[in-house]
Amino acid sequence: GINWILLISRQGKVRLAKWFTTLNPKAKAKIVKDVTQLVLARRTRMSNFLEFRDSKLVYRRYASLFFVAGIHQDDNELATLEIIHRYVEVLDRYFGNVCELDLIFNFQKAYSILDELIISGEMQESSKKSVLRVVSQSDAIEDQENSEDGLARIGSRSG
Amino acid sequence: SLGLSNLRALIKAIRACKTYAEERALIQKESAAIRTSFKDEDPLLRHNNIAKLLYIHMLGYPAHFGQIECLKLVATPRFTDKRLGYLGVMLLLDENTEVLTLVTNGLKNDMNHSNMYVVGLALATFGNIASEEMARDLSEEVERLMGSSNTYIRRKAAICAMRIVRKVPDLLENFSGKAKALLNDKNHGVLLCAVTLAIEVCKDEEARDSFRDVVPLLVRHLKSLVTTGYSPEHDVSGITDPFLQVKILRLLRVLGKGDVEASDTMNDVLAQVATSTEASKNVGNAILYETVLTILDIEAENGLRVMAINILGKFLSNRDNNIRYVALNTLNKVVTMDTNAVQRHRNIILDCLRDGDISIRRRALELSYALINEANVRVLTRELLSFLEVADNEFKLGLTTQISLAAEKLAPNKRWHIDTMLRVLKVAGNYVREEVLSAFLRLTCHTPELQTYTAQRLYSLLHADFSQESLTLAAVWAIGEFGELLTQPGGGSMEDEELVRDLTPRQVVDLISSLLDSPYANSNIRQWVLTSLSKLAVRFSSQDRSQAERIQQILGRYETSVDLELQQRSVEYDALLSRRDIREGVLEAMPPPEIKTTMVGTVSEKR
Amino acid sequence: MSRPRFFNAPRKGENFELRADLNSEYRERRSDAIKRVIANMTVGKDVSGLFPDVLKNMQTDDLEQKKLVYLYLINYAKTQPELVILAVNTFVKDTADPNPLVRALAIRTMSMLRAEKIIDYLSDPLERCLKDDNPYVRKTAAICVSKLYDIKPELAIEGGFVDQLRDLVGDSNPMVVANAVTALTDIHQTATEQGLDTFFIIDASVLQKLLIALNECTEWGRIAVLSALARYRTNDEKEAEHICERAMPQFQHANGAVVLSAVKVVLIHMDHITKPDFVKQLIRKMAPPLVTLVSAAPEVQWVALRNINLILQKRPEVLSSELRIFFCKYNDPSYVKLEKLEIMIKLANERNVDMLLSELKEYASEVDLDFVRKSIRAIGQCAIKIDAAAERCVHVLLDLIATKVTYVVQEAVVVIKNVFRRYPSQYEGIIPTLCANLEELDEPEAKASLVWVLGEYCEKIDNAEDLLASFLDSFLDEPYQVQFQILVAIVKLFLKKPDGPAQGVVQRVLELATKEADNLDLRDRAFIYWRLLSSEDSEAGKSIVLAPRPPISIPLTSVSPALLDELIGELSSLSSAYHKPANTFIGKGRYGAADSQR
Amino acid sequence: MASIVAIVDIKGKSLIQRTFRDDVPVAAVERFLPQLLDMEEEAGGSAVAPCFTSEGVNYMFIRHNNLYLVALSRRNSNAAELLLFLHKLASVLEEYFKELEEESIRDNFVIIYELLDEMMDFGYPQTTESKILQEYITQESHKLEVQARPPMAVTNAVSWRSEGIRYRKNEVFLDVVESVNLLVNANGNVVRSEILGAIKMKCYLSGMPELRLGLNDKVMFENTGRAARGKAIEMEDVKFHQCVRLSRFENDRTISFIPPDGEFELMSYRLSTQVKPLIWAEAVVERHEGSRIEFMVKVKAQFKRRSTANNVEVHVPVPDDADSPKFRAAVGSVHYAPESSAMVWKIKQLGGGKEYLMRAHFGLPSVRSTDDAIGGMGGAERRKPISIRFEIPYFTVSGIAVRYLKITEKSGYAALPWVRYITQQSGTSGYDLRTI
Repeated sequence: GINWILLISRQGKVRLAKWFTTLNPKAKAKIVKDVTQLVLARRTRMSNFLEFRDSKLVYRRYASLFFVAGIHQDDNELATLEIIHRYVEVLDRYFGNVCELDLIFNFQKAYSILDELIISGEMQESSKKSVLRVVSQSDAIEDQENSEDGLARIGSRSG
Repeated sequence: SLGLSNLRALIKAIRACKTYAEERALIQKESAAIRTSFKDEDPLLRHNNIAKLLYIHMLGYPAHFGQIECLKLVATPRFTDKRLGYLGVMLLLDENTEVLTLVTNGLKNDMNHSNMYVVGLALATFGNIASEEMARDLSEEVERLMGSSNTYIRRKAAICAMRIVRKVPDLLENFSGKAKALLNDKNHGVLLCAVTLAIEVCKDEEARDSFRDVVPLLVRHLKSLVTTGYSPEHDVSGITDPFLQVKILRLLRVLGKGDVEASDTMNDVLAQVATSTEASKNVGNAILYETVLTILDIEAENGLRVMAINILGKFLSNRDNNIRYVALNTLNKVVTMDTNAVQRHRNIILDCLRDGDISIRRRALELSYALINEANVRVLTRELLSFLEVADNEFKLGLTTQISLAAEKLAPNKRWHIDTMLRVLKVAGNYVREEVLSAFLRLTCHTPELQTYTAQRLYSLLHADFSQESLTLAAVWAIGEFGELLTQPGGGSMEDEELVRDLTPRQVVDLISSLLDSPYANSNIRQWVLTSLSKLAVRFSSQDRSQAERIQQILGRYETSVDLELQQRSVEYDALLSRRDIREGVLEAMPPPEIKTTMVGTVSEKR
Repeated sequence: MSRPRFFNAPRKGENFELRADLNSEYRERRSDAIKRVIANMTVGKDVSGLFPDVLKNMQTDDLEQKKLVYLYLINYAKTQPELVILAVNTFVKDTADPNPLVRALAIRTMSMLRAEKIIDYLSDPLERCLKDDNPYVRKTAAICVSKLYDIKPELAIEGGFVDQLRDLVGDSNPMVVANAVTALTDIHQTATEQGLDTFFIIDASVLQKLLIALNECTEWGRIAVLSALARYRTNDEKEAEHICERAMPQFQHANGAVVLSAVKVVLIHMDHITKPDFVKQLIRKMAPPLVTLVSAAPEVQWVALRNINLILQKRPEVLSSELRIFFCKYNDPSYVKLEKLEIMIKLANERNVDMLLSELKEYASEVDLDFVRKSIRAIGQCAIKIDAAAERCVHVLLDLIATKVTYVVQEAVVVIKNVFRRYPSQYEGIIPTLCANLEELDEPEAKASLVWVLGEYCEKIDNAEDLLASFLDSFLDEPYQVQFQILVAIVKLFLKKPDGPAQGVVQRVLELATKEADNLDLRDRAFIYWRLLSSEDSEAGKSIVLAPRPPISIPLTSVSPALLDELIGELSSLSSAYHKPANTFIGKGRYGAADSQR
Repeated sequence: MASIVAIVDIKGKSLIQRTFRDDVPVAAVERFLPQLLDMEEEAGGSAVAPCFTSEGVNYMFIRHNNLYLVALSRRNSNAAELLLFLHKLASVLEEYFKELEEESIRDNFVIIYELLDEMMDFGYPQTTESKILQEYITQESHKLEVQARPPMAVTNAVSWRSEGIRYRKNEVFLDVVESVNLLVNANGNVVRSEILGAIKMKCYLSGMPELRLGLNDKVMFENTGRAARGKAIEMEDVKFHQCVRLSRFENDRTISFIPPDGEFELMSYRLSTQVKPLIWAEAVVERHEGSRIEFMVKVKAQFKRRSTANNVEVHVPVPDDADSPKFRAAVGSVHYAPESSAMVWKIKQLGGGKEYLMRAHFGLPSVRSTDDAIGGMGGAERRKPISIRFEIPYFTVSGIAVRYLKITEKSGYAALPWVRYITQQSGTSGYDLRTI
């Protein structure tokens, strides 16, 4: 299974961090720091895998972002690359030509999509379409609530 | 200060910061405003504040003060608030957080919610952060949801069941039947989750046996995935649902391991996957790789095994570093079973030691250790020794250990063994385990015919370089024990130019005592030196009596030392050397230690 | 606002575009292209393929552009030596340009190219530039000689350049003198590294020139001159005095490195001065500038503190009344705090120890673990150093043990054990307090310390046998320093109480250490005890193992006297900051008998 | 001696670097930060010393905002010199671009290369006076019709002043600025105190003027055997701008110099005398874990009644996660400064001998941070001292006085010197009162 997923920009900023194993804040910060350091130093044409403490890193760069997954020692690295790619495909479809800025300003959406793809470090749905469908239906409920609410709020709080 | 109006404004403001200090100040001010605003208990502001706080948290700043507020969001009837609230709960809480217990009840309610997306949020939250206690409390809920008619809920519940089994193994029985049943599900997503759950369940031996009868079902699933034509919903580069294929292969591996019958049942399908999967893209290789791992693990037929190893051979000569990495990684598992198959690729593997990618180097190194045998020990040791000189520091300790273990086991003769160890000490004397150092000294004790040679070599190596600690310790001990061999006339008849002959006791004592003041001296080295010098006082007593007095003087320097052991040795040895009646007997040659195989445990290199 | 940006993501065929622009007929476009090339170079992209195109832009009146082309050449000359030759003519021409800035730039760059082929063309222009009317050109050319020596020493010597450099030490312009000294010192170092004789002997006449230049140079020039003065060897007391007198005013310089260099000169030449009053005066004058360095930027402060530590080892009287200045500030970086602690201990005496103790107690409750530990250790050092303060120190240590904070307790145990060894039989009353914390100890040194206490005072501790025997089950897993203490402690126990259960315990420890343990040094120790205990002379063991141990003392120096002198001579350098001889960290880092006998 | 000088960002990426000697490979710059981080981790996260060696390469570095300025060398280099050079480089770049940060480096790489080329040659520092550099390395150099030439000053004995400067009105302003470096224990004992002073000048003088400054310097009075009129002060250590003739000062304590043009710091001095804190503050703190924290802060002006302190700021540390601040002050205004985990009590004017009280109330979150919980001996804020900033015009603690400033120039003009005295306690000079 996957222990954690990090999205790190080329400038070393965290754009998403999802932890599937229980770690204290210090340990998380340390992983973020070390992984950033390691991944940013990698050159093209090197493998997409790094051994990291007792686990492995599988990473892939998409434009200005590194998508990094920390996985168990005996997990399938090549298949993990596919999972990462699947996440990117869904993001791309959802935002339409996704770029780093989309993920920055809509970070909750990036998390929501990930939650529909992976729970507890395991992939739960292999159909792109189905993931997109549930996310956009959830969005639709929100939109509706917000517009109802907006009307109510205008009524109650003028000025 | 009131803080920034909304998330967007906050993100913009953060992005406008030019320096880290500026960003930090902005965020600390904003966090304070959020904290203060929380105290107002305004539900309208809460959503906004949590959204900002979660962004702040993602950048690595504290957000513990938002935990309770997330719970409040979750408790509202609005989906929008619940969605953000659960996101916050997943990000700010984990199974060790105190307030987690306050979440359980809300989760239970939401698992029974009429809106499937609310149920989905509750399940995702449970699946990601449930503690043992929460897993027990909500086990029944999850079990029930596994039978939901909604595939969205069913698959999520299956993953949640996996978490329960992981956290509370004694609840396994409640789920194994359900898990088996779900393996018949028609929905890919549900099936994927069911296989995942089954893999977890099958970690238990009893459960595993009871699952063997699903092998034919799994084989059918797999076969149908391999043979179906293009299916748009699950296609990845021409392959149907590789994610599911990989998962099924993994479950087959668990079930085939150690069971001939199950293995036989999957033989054909594995062969089919291995031959028909397209290997030009990563996704195909991912499946091939999983297949190879399964074949290697189960009780596979010989032909199938050969097929697997051939796939790895092809991987190894692939130009893509990812594939080569995977091959090296897997060959490490094969090498113990089938060394010859791996030996064939020795040159490629050794070339990988010099690859630009540390991941490749690391795997190749591991593999080359396993390749050493009687026939190639000289060649491979030479390779590894020359690699040692350029290797990354993190590899050195492993390298010296492995070289010395191989030498111990396979040395063609003792001279070669000693020379190999001397070279290890010379090049990487700071990266040598204690066990390896002891083994070398034991070897020296048991090789009387080469003691003069060894002592001379150590003398000249030490003379040239004080900086390598293990070399220093080895030399200090060996010279202390065999010092007289260095000074006896015609001590050895070696042709080697590096050898030092015709040394005087004074010179030997000079060298050893100069270590006490060397910039590399530490407590450990000084302790060894004091014992060594005391032994030398006795070893040289017939040749040069004055050395004993000189050594007593040197010992005296440490009689007021703050270092416990140094003071004790100094005082003791000084007193002992003054007792001419007994000193020879007490310090005479030490009985050679028992010869034994070096055990390299988890002990660190320096204690 | 549209500022030109050069760091956008790489576009396909960027080099192709750049090449076209570099060859453009428009001046603006060419100059912009060069900037983009340099921008690419800055971020580490390979733009060496554009060499011929960049080269074409070398001949220009635009000084900025010329500089960029030169910069490019320096970077790629090594990989494209045959192309560099195409630049030679322009270089040579530029070294005769009417503008001194261009002349200097050309000679400076030309000597940086390090291409064998270019060097042969360097001689004439360098010769000219060393004699240039303009001091800016001369000072630049002076440094070029050391660059030349670095590439082709024989040309530098046989071409007479090193000689010319020596002449420049007498130049009328101080900046030229400083650079000539700098260059000669650099050559001297390179030659020494190669085992050659020096080309820069500082004799009395050079000395005069240096002393004259000293007051007129820039701050950096002064450092060069002072370092040369530190190398000057004299046995003449008058001359030594004179040098000190001339160096002393530099104590007032605002640049801390100038101050440290001046301190170095004075410390070295002071050794030849026998007049006690004069020495006293030098030391008195040295203190205030050293104290001021303690308020410098933290990085500089660190070097200063490391140096002060050495100076105190050589001349303990220098800062004897300046303890307070080393008190730690809340926001001092950790590395500064730790150095200050070391120095405080050196300065502790009967008069200031009370103040120091209250300060150390304050530190012991900070959050920085390392700092807390060292502070507690410092309290122990006070106790050992100053008899009169021992009792107060022990009280503070007991207070710390009472906090029950594990790492504080462990450190305190380590320290109290040393107090026992300094003042035998004075504080035995607190042994029970220590033993009460036995379970808490997991750090090797603390554990070893307590085991030592058990062995040393076993006759006063009722269940010493049981306590010591309890360590034997895990003996083989203990760190070495604990193993050694268990061994000695049990042997002592047996010698003091031979008739009880000790006999079995000692037998077991000796067997473990000789048969089971891996460490040959431990094995030797055990055999030595075994042989002693089985000696015919039944008192032999007692007379040796229990031989009286004198009270411990803290050494005044942390390095050997020879090394201390070497390091004082290197003040303000890395080796003086590390307290290690240079050979241990430069080159291959090998350091053998030959180095230690130097 | 430095082989490479580089500016590296906090992620370890080199923003710009210049090789001065080729004995250190450029790749060594990339290895800088990973090694530094390793060492910091070994040190339990504390900052590590500014020099270290790895694989035969010596690294010397300073931290500036979120940048590292690094010098690399293979020799046993002069560490103090290079660290100071890096500081100097940082200040020159700041004078050129106002802010020294990632963006300004990227936008100005051409000029930074030019500056590095002038400031260092073959690894040895050269011209580092930013005023002089600005005369021939300018941001608009390509627009100059005439090619720049090296200013005489670069190589002159007077390397800090150009010739031919003209002013219609010749004036000099002298500011005598003092601050106290003070540390007081919680029990009120002064642990350390020293006076740090500086004389700053603004010089608007034509030609090449010769200046001579007279102070009430006790040593000078003693040397010359003259009796001091009024109080004389004993400066423990004096540091001069490089324009001052040090040997003259050593001989007869005369401060004589040809000044740079414009603003500069002529000298700084230090006196270590026992000073009673000019302003005293203490805080009584009551903490109710999980709900609130209350402070009572007292401030007292302990200087003479005829003086007044302006812009007094008392910074009192508060917990990192405090909220809902409420203040009640007898005088001035208080605000919460979460960016420094403190509250700041500002008093515009505080008369000598006056004493005031302020009460503050903060909320605390019900959930404690897990980082705090592992702190061991309580939160870090507990050890943080109260710090105070203020100015007292027309007053110096030391009693230093400018007796005269003589200005002679060959054209013989008359110039007026203006002198001001002030005691100024800024954020950077330490005025710390430890808390319990």
